[in-house]
Amino acid sequence: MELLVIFISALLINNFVLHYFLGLCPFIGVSNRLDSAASMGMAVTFVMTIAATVSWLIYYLLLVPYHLEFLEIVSFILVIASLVQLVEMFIRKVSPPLYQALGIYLPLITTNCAILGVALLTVLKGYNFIETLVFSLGAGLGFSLAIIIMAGIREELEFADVPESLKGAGITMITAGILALAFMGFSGLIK
Amino acid sequence: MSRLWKEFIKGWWKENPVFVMVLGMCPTLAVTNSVQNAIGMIGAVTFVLIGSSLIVSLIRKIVPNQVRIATFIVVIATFVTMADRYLAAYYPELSKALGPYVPLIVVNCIILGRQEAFASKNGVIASLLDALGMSIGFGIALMFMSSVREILGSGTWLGMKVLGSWYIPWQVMILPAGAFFVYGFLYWGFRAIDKAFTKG
Amino acid sequence: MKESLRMIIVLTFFAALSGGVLGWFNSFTEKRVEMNKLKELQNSLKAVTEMDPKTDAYENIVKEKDFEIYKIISGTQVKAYAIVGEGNGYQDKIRLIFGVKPDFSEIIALKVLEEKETPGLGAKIESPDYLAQWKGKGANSKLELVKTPPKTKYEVQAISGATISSTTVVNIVNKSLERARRIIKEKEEGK
Amino acid sequence: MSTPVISILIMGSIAVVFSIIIAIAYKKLKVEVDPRVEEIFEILPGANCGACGYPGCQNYAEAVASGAAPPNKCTVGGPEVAEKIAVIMGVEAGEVEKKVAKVLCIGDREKSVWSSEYDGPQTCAAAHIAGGAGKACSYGCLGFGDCVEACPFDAIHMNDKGLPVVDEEKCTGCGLCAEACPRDIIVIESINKRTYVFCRSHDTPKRSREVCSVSCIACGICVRLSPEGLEMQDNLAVVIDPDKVSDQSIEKCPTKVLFRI
Repeated sequence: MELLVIFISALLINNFVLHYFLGLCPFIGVSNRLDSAASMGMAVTFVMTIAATVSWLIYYLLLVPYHLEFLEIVSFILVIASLVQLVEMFIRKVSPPLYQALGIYLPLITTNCAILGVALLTVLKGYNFIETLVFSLGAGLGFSLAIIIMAGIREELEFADVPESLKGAGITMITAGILALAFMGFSGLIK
Repeated sequence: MSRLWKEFIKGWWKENPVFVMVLGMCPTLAVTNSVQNAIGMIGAVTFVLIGSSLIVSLIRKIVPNQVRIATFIVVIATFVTMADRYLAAYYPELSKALGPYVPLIVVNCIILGRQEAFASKNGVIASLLDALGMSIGFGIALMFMSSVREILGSGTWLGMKVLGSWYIPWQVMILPAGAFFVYGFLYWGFRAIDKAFTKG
Repeated sequence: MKESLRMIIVLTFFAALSGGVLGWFNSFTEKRVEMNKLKELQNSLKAVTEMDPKTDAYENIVKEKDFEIYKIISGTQVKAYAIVGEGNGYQDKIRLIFGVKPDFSEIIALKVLEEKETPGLGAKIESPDYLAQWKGKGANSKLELVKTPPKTKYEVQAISGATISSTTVVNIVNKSLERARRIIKEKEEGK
Repeated sequence: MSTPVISILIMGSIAVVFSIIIAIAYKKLKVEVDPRVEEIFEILPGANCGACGYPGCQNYAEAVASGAAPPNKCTVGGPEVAEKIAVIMGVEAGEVEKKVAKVLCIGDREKSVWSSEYDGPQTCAAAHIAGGAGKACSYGCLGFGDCVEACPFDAIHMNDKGLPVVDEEKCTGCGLCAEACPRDIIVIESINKRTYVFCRSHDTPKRSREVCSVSCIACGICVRLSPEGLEMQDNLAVVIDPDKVSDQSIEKCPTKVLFRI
């Protein structure tokens, strides 16, 4: 039950993009085409889950025993940066089709704040290992959901008569605001 | 001299990191619900940007290419941790309000972007001026965002009442959705003014 | 080979340097951080149990992620218990602390430690008006949520427009009180 | 041990472990990247237009290096690039025919019939969704110039009668304009193919006659006169083999939409 609450909360109520504002750079950058948005969402979910679980292990197995909690930022980011590079090499070797689909997005992910954000939040919220796994999966899927919805809207928005200066990030953000309002309707679900 | 001056002021408007380059969105939106939070964030970002620009421009020649990003990010993370610890020790309230967004300065694209694009290619003085200019640009944008949001959302500015008791706070403005709206409209205004100027 | 070696050495050097700098830096700030934490706890205890930090001592009896009990001792006498509990609100977790008289007859006061409810609605659980009604509520039986001004000391008035947040607060208090009563009773019998 | 010392050790060891793993992975997992990929990529124009059938120049370079693609697929770069790639690959460059865009509609403002007013968003895509921009023909050019916008090479422009005109000198045949056109009136064909039916209407003969004075009304005369050069496809005559289209066919076309340029 508790796990379901964590999952729903990360997916809908406290959606990473629309509530925590994490991962906005790719959210704006890769949301103009539906298919690339879907690939980006998949890549982020994948890396997020791995990064969060590995960070959890580092934090509780290495840092806590020696009271080095203050090293969390440095060690997490080091782990994430290395991990993304490893994953990229690994996928490239093992599954070229998957690399074709996700690979070009992977370098973008290192600096995606959603990844580091999920690792830091699991520590802040004091989740255990299983909870961390569920939370990061929910957060990743939440990111995918938001970016895919956004891409769907933006594809239609192309035909709208938007004022010249508002085009691009401006109209995307206002649309995201409306989306955030809509997502507020999910509040109370975890009750 | 004029070149250095140019590096310094370009971040204020022409290459404003927030409204022109659309970088560092997370803190711009997340911590601008009050002016106080915004000031805390500006301080932290300025410190990290200047500190890491200094170090990166010093070490740029000895770092091999494959681990360039990893090394830079470690340098940045070190400064971020220092800022984070400092806030936790001396401004616990602020540190709590900013939550995970201080650690997240590490992946703020403004910082890594500046190191990659500028500090790793330029000398110490130019890098410092660039960092300072970018911080000011970031600061301008954050002050705009947070002022609008706090005044409309709570009727106060930096905690001081500016709108009388007749004003019913427009609470959406301090909610996440409000951040998106305010950014969208400020972006619109910024671009429209910029256009008018370039034409004139 | 030479290249990879150089890569390893540079990265390790900077990581270790960063560890050293941060360890050194942390030794300055750590004490302040600890002190802040302590002060915060003391302030909370003071607010909910009327503890006088100069003369009274406190002891932590139970410490779990979502549940804590503190015993406030004045001289040799137990002056009050302070209980920390949490539950899912409308948007995210609500965490609160409240003090009860040692015989569990009444609640002394209640304070919200963490909430992210909707400003203007659910967030009113932090307003002095709402918190004031908690003073003197019965602690020896289940509390009930009502929509009209309370008639007995076992009734708590909900905030209009924020039923979920109000319900959560009452539920947390009920749940934690029940547990605390049981634990304290066991402890006393154990003696 | 003091905290700083442990910090140094921990951070150092994390870094050592990960950098060694990466260094090993770098060796073990290294996908033999053909040095030729780099070389080919350098030569390609880098427009990432996708005309070659690959998502971008990088992908095409990889495909060529692995032998999966012939060196002459880059229409943007033309024979020059194909030649250079072929030198790298050590094979003869195939004959690259320059391809260009052709606009298959001549129903300009004067020749087509207008049935309504339109003042929605001024793009072809939007007008197409709304059912047209007032032009009665539901197959013809909408005239808002989405193709002009799409062209990265400044090779297509609207003329004063509201039809796009291709500058064959500048056109690289990348096909972005054809993709942008919601009505599919632009085709990418060899520059040497000069004979077309300049209409894409599949309307019934009666309807075609009503909405435009220069449409294919599917009378079938041209097909009958040169059965090997043309074919009737769903109320529209289409040139199959330009060499087998007789002069007679062109002369006899009642609406004059079949001609040579």
